[in-house]
Amino acid sequence: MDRNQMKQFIAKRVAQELKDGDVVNLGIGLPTAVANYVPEGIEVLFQSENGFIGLGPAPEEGKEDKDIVNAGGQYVTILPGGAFFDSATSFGIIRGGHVDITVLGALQVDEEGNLANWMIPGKMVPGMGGAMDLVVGAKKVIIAMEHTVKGNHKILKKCNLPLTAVKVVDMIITEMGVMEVTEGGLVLKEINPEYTVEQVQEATEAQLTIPEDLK
Amino acid sequence: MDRNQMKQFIAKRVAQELKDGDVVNLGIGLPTAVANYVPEGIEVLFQSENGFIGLGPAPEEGKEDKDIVNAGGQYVTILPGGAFFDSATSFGIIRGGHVDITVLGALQVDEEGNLANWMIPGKMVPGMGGAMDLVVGAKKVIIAMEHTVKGNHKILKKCNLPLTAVKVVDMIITEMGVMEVTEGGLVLKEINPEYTVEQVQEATEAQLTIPEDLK
Amino acid sequence: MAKLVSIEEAINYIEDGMTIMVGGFLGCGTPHKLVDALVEKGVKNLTLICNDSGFEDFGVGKLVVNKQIKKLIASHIGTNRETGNQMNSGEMEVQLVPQGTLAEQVRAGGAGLGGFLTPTGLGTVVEEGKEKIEVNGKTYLLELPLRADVALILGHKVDKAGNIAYRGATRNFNTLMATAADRVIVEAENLVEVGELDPNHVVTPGLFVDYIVVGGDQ
Amino acid sequence: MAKLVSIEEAINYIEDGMTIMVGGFLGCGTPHKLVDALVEKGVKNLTLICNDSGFEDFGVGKLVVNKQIKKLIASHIGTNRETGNQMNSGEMEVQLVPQGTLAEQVRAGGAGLGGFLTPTGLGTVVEEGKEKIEVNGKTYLLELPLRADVALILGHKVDKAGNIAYRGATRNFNTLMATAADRVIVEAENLVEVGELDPNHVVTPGLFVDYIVVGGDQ
Repeated sequence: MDRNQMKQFIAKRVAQELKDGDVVNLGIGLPTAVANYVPEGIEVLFQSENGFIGLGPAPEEGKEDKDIVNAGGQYVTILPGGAFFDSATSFGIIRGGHVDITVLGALQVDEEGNLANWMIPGKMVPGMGGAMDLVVGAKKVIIAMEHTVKGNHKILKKCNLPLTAVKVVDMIITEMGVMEVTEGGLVLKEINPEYTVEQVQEATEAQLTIPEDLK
Repeated sequence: MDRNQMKQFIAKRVAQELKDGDVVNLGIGLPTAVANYVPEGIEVLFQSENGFIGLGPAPEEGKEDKDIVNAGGQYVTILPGGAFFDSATSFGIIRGGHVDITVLGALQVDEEGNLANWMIPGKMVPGMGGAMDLVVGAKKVIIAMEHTVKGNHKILKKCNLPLTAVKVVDMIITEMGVMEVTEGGLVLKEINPEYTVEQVQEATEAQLTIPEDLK
Repeated sequence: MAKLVSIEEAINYIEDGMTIMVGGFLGCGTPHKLVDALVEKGVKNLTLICNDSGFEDFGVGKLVVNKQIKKLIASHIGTNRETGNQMNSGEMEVQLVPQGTLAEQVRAGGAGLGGFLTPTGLGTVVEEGKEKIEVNGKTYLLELPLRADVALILGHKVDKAGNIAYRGATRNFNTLMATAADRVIVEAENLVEVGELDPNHVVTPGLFVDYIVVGGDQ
Repeated sequence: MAKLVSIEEAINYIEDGMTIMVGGFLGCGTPHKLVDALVEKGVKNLTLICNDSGFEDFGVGKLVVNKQIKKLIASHIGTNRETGNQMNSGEMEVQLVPQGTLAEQVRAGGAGLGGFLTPTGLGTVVEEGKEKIEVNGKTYLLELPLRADVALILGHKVDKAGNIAYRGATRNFNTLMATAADRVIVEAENLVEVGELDPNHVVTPGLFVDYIVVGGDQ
């Protein structure tokens, strides 16, 4: 798989987690692609934290509306049945537990479910935007990312970058497999048959528990 | 003056305090009558804490609208340029200092500007409704009431009924005159020429300061 | 995702001992048909959170008269003599809350806030048992969020996805309560198709709503 | 009461060293004509409260590029390289705030609240210097309100009494900032007569607005 295929592979697997009626917030980048793979027969509502629910696909060329953009500033559309609101309402929805699933990328995530995805000291400080609220407020937090970065571990025993939040991650989905964060650490629930358990463990600093029913 | 004339007299005097552009909230009862005496050339916006600004007069008979009532539950109207909102917004307006003047009745008020107007233990407990927020949030709090009740003092050295709020009253307007609450206690700013200073003081438990420029 | 159900099915989600919120202000904006159905069903020992206790024969006051309320949390009870009677006799517990604080408590409950600081009620009986916090030299009361098992609200135009547009002064606590209960039931004065409401005019997004019942004119 | 003024007059209310709020989210809903006029006027040492710092050539980012900002309070600065540069060089102080917290801080500033408790930011650098308060066994951060001297906001339809109806995703911080500044200036994409806006569709009541400027299409 090249990197683009990898991203689509991950996004597709994340989409399997969506249930009918879910309110879903997708982060910028890879997570945005999840919207392309919503399983048939499943209807979900995408929330855009800059102020609406019912986020639809990008508009046709020439039909862009300056007042309808997503949280990344890109032109999007609103579907019938959608609604606009202000930022306090938007984060009331997020913090108040009304978002069922949020899907975000990560710089690091660890076996306790801690997440670091908003800054690298001295290097990159884009700011946390809505991420800190999203991971604290959403009922289920899925991290969707490539398993390693330039050969370095991203799934750690303990994050060493500034945290986005403490003990919030529920699930990590990468090109190698699906991991769940449990009281006892990370459990490898599914593995991509292109890899061996040993390869996945080697690419992971945290100790993975391998259940008998590994798929 | 009979009691009804007295009320109109007080309401009329309160209305002299309104300035062009003021946002005003009137309590139930006597204060409601203030709306009938807004001086010519002055435009004020009346707020109804149950959820709108631009409160207009009672509708013609047969034109009542079940969805447009005031905080006392009576049918009213909304004027052009008005707006509806929910209770959190309504009290954001009130608590946030966006109401210029509130006019309320009182059971007791004292020389420190303390106010009691929401319950008589063991007797009458209607509840505070929006009064506690109004007197804390409005820029100017005017108490409009009859000077005494059945011959008993209402303007006291110290309130002895459960308080609505502490040190919030700016002005007291009765049929006898206009009193301002100052650091040094109550100052009688205006007197109704039908009464003598001695009569007003006698009807008032708190000590009144009589300024040289008493009108 | 909002589901269209009968009033009977909706009311079945309310059981003895639950905490419920009911929208409305002296009956204006109250979901009267849901209240009537609740009176008919007769569940007891409810904790009721509402702006006021309505009138004896109008609004949530009927629930008080029917002795279904164990505890009432409201800002005003002066228009329903039966509330005062049951409070004085000890039959019903009544907690009186400043209206702005009550609105903000419900909002906080729906918005995932742990509480808020308000100057309202300082130096009065309202402060009893509450933490005082000083910020920049000013003292505030720490007020805590409120949530309910079920919220009953009224919408003027409701689409089949649960989006709500209100009319007039009926929003009051309805918009707030829609966010702060495990189950939210809206009584629709007018049920419309998805897409009929302008997304700029929706006040309560359908994501908050669990059940829609058709109320019709009141 | 809202007053119709020229952009020049409106901008004259902003002076060196003031704290200003500007609505918008990556430029969507930003009052661009007011921002341009502020760039032209060139007042300095401003504290800017905004969701983000826009782009170098779009939105409030222009104020950063023009070195008018002494301190920035925002949730996201990743789309404007100049913000990072000035932050790293120490020319500009940047305070990064979680977006939901920032929204709520502005709301609290406008609603007379002394602060609020949020779980967001716990266990991160965001909690530094802040009071932690436990409520029902859960820990929260106490976050304080924000206010400004002047707020610059954008309205889609604004009547001459200052009532505002927004369009699309442009509400974002505009509705909140309208409540939280000593002077509120709205740039009207479309100015309409009093009475043309349905009172059910007004989102920001005119009582919050001090000055209206005619912005026209952007």
